Amino acid sequence: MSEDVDSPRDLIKLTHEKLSSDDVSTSVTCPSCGAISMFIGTTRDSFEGKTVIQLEYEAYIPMAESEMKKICTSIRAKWPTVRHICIQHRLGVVPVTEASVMVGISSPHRVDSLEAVRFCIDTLKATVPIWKKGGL
Amino acid sequence: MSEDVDSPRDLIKLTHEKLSSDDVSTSVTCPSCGAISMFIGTTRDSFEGKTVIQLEYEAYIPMAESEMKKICTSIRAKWPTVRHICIQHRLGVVPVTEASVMVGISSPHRVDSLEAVRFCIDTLKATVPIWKKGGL
Amino acid sequence: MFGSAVLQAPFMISEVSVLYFAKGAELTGVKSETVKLPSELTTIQLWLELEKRHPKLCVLREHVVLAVRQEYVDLCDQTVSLHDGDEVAVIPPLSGG
Amino acid sequence: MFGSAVLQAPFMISEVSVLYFAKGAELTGVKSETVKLPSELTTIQLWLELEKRHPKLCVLREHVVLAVRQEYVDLCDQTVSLHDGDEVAVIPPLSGG
Repeated sequence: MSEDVDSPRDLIKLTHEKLSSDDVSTSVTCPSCGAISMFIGTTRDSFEGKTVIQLEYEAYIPMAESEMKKICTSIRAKWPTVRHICIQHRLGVVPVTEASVMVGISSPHRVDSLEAVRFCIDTLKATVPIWKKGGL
Repeated sequence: MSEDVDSPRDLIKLTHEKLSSDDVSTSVTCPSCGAISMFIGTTRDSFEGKTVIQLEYEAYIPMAESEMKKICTSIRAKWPTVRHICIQHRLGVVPVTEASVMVGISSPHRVDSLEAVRFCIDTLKATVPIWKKGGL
Repeated sequence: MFGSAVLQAPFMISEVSVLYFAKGAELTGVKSETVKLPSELTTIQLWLELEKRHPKLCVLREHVVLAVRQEYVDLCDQTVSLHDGDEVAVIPPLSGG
Repeated sequence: MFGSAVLQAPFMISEVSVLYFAKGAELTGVKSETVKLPSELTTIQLWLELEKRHPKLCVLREHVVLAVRQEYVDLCDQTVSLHDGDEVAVIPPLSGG
């Protein structure tokens, strides 16, 4: 495998297409890593007691991408052994049970990617300019 | 969706087939959950400084299954909101970059499934009778 | 050549793009607009200029932050410089993920 | 009818299946065997019976646990009862995952 293929990758995607967990896990797989941790956020059938059929997401796209890149930078500072990071967020309508967000992170050993995934999704929710339609 | 389909599932599998992250994430998806956390353990290209091409796993199958069920029971006691749990371990030869183990757990909110996945893989490594060939 | 002190003089005006998302777009009825604003002002003054154009935005006042050139700024006494073509965004509470 | 005290008398013998995995199977050269063992003994005695059959197993002594009827038992003074057909397994250090 060439050096380029195996050098650390920050893979960021905002898309109106359906997300795929196989795509995410494949994109962060690498020979030197024994661990891939993932988080998938899906549309729930209820929110604050109300029935939900689907959610609709919009983003401030260029800033969302740059905030996602900042998260990658923070992850690499905190967990230097992290190899590849993939963050995908779906935009537009996301029906119940389908994924709005997927995070996949690989590392040689499991603790780093497990901790980094949690940091990633917590930080994404706090800093990336994306909104569910109909909220405040 | 009928009650059966959506009642909590403990899905345990030991298999000689290749594992699929789509299968695992799909098997734990449910309408009342907004979070799926996953861990994938893959064969690394090195171990204690030595090059690795593949690993070979064997299990004490019935006991491995019963220990995995015990992990599910512990998870449900610690994180009562956890919905579905899927634990799969591959047996036989697992080449570099392919998955030996996959864990997927769904919950309404993300903290529970994130914590439960970490507990699950830590406990699996400590208690489930499975071995890499050539170890002590 | 003009030094930066001259460019940022108090009475200069810049023409910037203001972007509205989610509740902000609902309240203003627009997704974006071009606005003439003082080239140097505090972020709270910047917000009040936008509220003046769209009084309904006031319901967001306690919850909003702004982004200037795609970087967050809190509503406070911090001074920002605006240049022609800059992007200002009204950022209601985030709900991605 | 015999009470359980009679069934567990010290000189009774049970015929059990012993399973070996990983390093244990390497050292003994077998994956499983049928062994006659005292029906009641401590787990350390049980281990020493297996070591007597397969002296090479001694390298595992500091690292091994046993499983009796698919439940872990540490090597210690704990007494276990063995019945005909019971499954005993030698469990070297785990390395799954």
